[in-house]
Amino acid sequence: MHFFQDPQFGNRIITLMAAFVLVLQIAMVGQRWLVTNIRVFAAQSFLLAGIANTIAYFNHAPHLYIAAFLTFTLKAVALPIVLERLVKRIDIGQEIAPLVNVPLSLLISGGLTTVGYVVAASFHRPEETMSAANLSVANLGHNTLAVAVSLFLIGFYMMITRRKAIMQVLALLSLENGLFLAAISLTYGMPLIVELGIFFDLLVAVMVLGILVYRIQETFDSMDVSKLSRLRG
Amino acid sequence: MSSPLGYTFFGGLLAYAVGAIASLISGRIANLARILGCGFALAGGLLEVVSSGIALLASADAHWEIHAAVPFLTYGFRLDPLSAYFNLILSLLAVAISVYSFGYLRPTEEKRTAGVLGFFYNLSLLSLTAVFTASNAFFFLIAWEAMALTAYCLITFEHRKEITRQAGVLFFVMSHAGTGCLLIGFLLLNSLSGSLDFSSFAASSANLTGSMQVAVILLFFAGFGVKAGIIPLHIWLPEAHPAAPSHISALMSGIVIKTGIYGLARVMFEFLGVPPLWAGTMILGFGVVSALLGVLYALMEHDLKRLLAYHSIENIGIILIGFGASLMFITLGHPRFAAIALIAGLFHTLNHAVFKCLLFLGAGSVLHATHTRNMEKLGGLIRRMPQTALLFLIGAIAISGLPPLNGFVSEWLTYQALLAGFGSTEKLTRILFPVAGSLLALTAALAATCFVKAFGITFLALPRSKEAETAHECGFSMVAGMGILAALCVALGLGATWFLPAFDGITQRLLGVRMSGDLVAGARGLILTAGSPRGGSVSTAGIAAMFVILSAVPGMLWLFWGRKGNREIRPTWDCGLPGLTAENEYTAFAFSKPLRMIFAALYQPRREIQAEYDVSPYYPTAIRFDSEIESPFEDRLYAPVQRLVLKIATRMRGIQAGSIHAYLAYIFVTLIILLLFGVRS
Amino acid sequence: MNIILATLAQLLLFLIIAPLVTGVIRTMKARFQTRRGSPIWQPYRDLHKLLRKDMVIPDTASWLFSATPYVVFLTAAMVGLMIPMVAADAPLSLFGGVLAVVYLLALGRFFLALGGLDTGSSFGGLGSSREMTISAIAEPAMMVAIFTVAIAANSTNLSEVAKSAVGQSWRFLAPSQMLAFGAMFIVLIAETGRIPVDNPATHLELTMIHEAMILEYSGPYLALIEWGASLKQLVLMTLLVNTFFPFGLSPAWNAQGVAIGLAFYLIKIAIICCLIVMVETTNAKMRLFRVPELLAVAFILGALALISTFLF
Amino acid sequence: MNPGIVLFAILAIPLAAGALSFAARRRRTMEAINLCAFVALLGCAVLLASQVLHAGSVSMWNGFLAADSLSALMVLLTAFVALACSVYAVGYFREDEQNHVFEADVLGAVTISSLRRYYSLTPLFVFAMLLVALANNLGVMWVAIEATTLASVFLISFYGRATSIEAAWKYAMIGGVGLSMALFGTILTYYSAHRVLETETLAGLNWSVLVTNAAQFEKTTMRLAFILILLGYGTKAGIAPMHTWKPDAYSEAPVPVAAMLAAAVLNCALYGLIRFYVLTTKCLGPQFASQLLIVFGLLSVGVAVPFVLVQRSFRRILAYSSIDHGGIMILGLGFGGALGALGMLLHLTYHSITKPLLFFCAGNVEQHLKSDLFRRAKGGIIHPMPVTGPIFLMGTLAITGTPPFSMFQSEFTILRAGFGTAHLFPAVLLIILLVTIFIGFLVHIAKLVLGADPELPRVDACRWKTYSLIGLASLILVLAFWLPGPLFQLIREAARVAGGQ
Repeated sequence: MHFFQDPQFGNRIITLMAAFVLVLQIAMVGQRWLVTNIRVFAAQSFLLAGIANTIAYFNHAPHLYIAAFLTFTLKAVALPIVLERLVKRIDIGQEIAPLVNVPLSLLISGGLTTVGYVVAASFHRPEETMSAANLSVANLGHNTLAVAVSLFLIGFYMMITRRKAIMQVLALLSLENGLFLAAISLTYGMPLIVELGIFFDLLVAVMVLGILVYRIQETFDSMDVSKLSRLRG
Repeated sequence: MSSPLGYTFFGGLLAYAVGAIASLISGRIANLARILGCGFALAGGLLEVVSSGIALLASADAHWEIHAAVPFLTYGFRLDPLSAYFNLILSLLAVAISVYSFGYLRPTEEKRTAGVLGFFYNLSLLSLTAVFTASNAFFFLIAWEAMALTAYCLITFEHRKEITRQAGVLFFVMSHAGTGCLLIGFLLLNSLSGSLDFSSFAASSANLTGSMQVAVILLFFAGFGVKAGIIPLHIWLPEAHPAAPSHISALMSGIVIKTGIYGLARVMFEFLGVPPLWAGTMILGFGVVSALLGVLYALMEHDLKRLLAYHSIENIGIILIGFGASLMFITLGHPRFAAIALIAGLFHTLNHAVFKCLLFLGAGSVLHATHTRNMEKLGGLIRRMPQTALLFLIGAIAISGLPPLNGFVSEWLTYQALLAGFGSTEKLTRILFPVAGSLLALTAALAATCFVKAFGITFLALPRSKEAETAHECGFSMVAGMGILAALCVALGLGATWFLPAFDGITQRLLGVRMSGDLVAGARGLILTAGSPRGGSVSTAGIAAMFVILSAVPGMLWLFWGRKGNREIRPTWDCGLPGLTAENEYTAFAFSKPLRMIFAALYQPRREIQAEYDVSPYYPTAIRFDSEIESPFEDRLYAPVQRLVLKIATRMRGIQAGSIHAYLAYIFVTLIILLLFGVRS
Repeated sequence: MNIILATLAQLLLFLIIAPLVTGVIRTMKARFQTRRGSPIWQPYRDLHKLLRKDMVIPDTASWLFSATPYVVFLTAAMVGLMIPMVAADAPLSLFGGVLAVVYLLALGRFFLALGGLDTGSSFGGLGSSREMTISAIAEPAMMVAIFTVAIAANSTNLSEVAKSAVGQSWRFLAPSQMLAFGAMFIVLIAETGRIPVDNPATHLELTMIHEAMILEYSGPYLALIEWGASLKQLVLMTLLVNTFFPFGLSPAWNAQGVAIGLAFYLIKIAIICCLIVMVETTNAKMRLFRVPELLAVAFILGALALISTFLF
Repeated sequence: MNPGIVLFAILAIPLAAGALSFAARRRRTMEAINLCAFVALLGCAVLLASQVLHAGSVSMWNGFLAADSLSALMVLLTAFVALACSVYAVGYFREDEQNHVFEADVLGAVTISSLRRYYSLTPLFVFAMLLVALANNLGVMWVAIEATTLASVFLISFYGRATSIEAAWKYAMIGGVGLSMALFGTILTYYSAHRVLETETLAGLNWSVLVTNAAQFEKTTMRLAFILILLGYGTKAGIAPMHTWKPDAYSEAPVPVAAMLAAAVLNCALYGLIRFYVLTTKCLGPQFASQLLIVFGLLSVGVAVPFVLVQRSFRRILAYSSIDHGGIMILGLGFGGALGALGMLLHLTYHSITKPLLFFCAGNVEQHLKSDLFRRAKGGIIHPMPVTGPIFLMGTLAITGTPPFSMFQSEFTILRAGFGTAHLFPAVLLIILLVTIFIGFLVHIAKLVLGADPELPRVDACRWKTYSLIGLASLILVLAFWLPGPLFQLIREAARVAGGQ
């Protein structure tokens, strides 16, 4: 069972999972169905928890385990259930019509990924950390930063193109995922209390947005956000 | 604070402040508020007259600093000769207007507003004194805008009327734009000299050169020009002054526009070191244009107060001719001529303040008695308001620059300065002086025409309306207020030579030369000369004396040749028509008809005649005539700019069009741009 | 003591010669129109008649109506004392130079216009409106001419101007002086209301300018105004004559010098009268709104005079 | 009693007030709880300020909560604004009740539940703002700012109209995105500090720790971090182009909430920005940060101009005024130097006092006219509302920086800093924009306040509203001539901290 201790293996696993997370994100951009999107988000959060565990395992950073556990319970399980129940209760049309057609969105997500890599590459060089010589445990998983930045940018872009309120909330959450990935990849997570604070805020934010989405549905009897444009000037 | 100068000066300020608060508190009891407000203003004015008189004669340079509890602000007061001179003008007017407003404010329809009017009146006097005596830029700007604020509140005092509100907003907007220019100018000087104090600006004036000097000159000219009402920046003046209550429009026309002149004098003569030639030429040019266009537009007015407001623009033009000539002489290196021109400008500032205030108070009494300002409805008031008519006539003679009153003396000095200017340089610019002189003569003659119209149509012959018929003479205090100013006109006219030493302190400080010695000649110093021994001279006192002596001649002729015939009072010859009525009289519109024909190119007069008839067009039952002249500055300069700005603003409002996607897109694009910008270096 | 005597002398001379000049011009004009015309001392008889007649004052008029004749007469008389007539230094030249002369005449005109308006009839208004307009337009031309003269003598004191000419021989032939003389002559015609600008002899409502203002005056008041008008006319002629052709002025106020000066003065005035009469008889009266063009010509002449001072 | 207790008290009071008013039954008790809580809070804030003035800085729980002069100033201003708003809120909601603003107002049931929502959420809102000022840890500060957003979302959608939900949604969404950028910036700062400090504990992100060795941080990361922080906290402060939520939120929220948003939340966002600005200038030198701040400052003032010139609602014109003042403060910080920071903090203080007054006047006029559109008001408000009218005009003159009032003094200091550090063009452009904004404001408000008597029923303003109005107006007049010594010393200390000494 020696390979469990080998950092090289750890690094491979983390990069693989990060790649999957990015693929899921782009899938969310391309995806038209609401419920499927929620499940894709859940999968993404699950993978994130996995990355956090592996880094925690290799770096013996106990507080990261707690962060991973929280991500798993909150974002992989609780939120998707809440959102799906909300979608069922409002039983809005599953199908959503994005502002920009899907192929163009995918193209733009590709562009944003390159921007993410340019930004990530500017301040820390993943290739020297990758070379076997100085592959120390400390800088494990640095190449996931590029994924984190592109996750952030694509999440932001998704918020702009989506019409449905719930989809905007999902986009915001995927954006938060990007941030969490950046945190664990750069500094093995923020100090514990800050992590707890961030998670608490996330929870409250989702509850608040949920209530607001419900109120929008009630007053505008549609989830379409572009109807919200009476305040001008 | 210790010297008598300090006591009187700060005593005056205190009196204004107490007057403001007292009249506000006693707002409910109208009479008490009126008496307190005007009483304290009068006391303050008298104290200020004393303090500035002392400062002027002793040409002291008293300086007081009070550190305010507000960061970076020190209430610095300085009574150097220039500030003392303008403070003297202010306090003289304050005394006269306060006496006048005792009677004028009595029957205000709304009792409770007399207190508020007194409050703002005293505050404006306080801020005006602060503007003239402030010694650092920060305090000056605060006093400057406080003056604009109180003036705005006074202009829009009768804010029920739409035109008053519009006039007030136009005034405050243009004055604030002017303050913006001043702010930039002062900050430029501050960044050059390091401190905000005026003395430091003056000290570092030597190294103010090149583009910084050009910027400073243009900024201060624009900033102070707006307040002084120089032609392109004047459009607020004919709207704002008539809208204010009469004693306030007297204060505004008399002294508030003089703050612009004070500012120009302070900056151009003290902070600029040696001014470039184009600066003096620019000011001279604007002065001539303002004078000529001011009087030309005044001629076309039938509203008494608008006519007087346009005349303020004309007289500001004359003052600027004096200042412009003086600046050019400084550049050309003739300090003596510069001193004459400066004395001419400053003396005309005092004269204009006095007779314009007198005329506005006169117009106020007419408005007070007849409730109308339209000259076409007045007439025959000389019988019903004899004192007001006499005082208004004195003012009219003074403003038209006719001997022996004060207007003539300052215009005579301006002519002498321009005359000296021709010989003082070889450059082509010397042709500018005599041309300016001839245009000044045209302006003075047109002013005389305008005031013949104003006085003749308003006061002489038959009343043209019922209000004019039932007019009655105004109260004693109003006549007394005007009387003080008329007496000043005569005193300054006849005793001009005794008043000249007052300018020595100023010319010594600004130009380093004392001129009163060689400007005054003759036995009891009654003859005013133009500086050079064989140059021209004039003696208003002599002229007045000769008037008295020569009046014996017609008496003798009548005795020697004629006999004591009796005189009868008969109706005027009416070409056989059944008796003359008010309709036969000449109207103000008709009086200015010849000039409208001659200057048609400027006025672009537009007339419209509609005749209604029932049988045939040759037998009209009613004819309606309407004519108006074009106001080029409003229509061609300000209105298009305003329309353009509002059009751009309406189009730019599109960025807040309600769609959340657009809002997020703005942030997203900014993020991408900044990330790439942050990464590249 | 000498000043008072000189003032009295000059005043008397002015009072006497003024009506005479009007009479001479009137008779000369008649002769040019092959009429006999009235004798040259007719104005004295008119004045004498007027001074003895009763006076009618309009009921709408105020104290201003009665004050105007005195002001008109006195300003004209005083201006006369400021101008060198027979002797080089005029008695009151210290009290006022050429600017004071111009503005004193303006004061007289100011009161005359107000007097016209005071009567309440439309003729008075018509007259004062036109009078003030024309004099306003004439002002810049006169001022430019005065500037030319004052610059040449670098003083506005008329006695100094006259004295300064003594040194420069044939100064009056200088182009600037001639152009200035032309300008001043046109202004003289406009100011005294001579034919091309205004017809002094007419009572036809549409054309009269000066007459319209004094329509309502009668008796001694009319005498004073008429005398003042002729005084003003003589003053302007003297101003014209003695500033551009100042020879023959006696340096001091002694009997002998005054006599020679008077002789020269009468000749010069006679020449000017001929010039005026020539102009009057050869021209018809202009339409009112053509007069500004005439005065614009005067202004251009004056401006050319000014420019030529430093060109030649 | 160690000085830390004050910090605890400051945070505990609002929490307790929130809980109590949640449990309270009657409106009168809720009002009383809120009023007493905020009065006590202001007392503690003053106490904290005096302690900080003497001891330099106060901290508790080994540095978790720390207050230096900058945060003491923020706490003081937040407490003052909260108190003023709560005094006004009493009168405001009573009049709302009379106007039956709450739909389906059956037996007062709905009203009480809405009021309970307001009176319990507001203390939480204030608690979050105080935590921002007191949190030494930048991560905790971020959490606190996020908390302010969440607490205020339901306050904005208080009336439940379609437009207020729209405003709340935009506020939540744009705020969420902005704060996520800010979180990313905090992470990057932590990363660049982490490489130097190598500590895993909470102190790794404490500002007091970071500021001491900011010089060794990694350059590019700090540049990206500052950009993200500027965009993030800029969104909360309403800096252009992230300002789009502000006009909607301010015109739809109840007036006391709008006043708190305009005055207090702007302060907290700028406080966060100053903290990171200090770190960045220590690490990269002033040139980079001030360049960005000047560009964004001018952009904000510029964006406000067209909306002030052509505006239909007087609530929205106030929103654009606070965008404009946010821009001016950013410019003050950008100009830098000793005067720049001092001018900015002076402006911050005066703005936090003047802006609520304007909102209260606008609130009174809106409640009286039943609409906030200029069109609907035929002018002459001064006749039916003799107290609100003149104060509204005076407030307008104060907020647009007309000299006798104090806002001009701070703007003058900022401009002097601009001219001093040779930023000639931005300073001159700022003056031109300020003059244009003054023109827009004067034209609109003068037309609203002055004019003929519109025969509206004379308003019998409730005592509370008039107290808050006259209290604030007199304070502004006093401030024009006298700034209390200790307050100015506190501001000078805070300026020294913000200036980076």
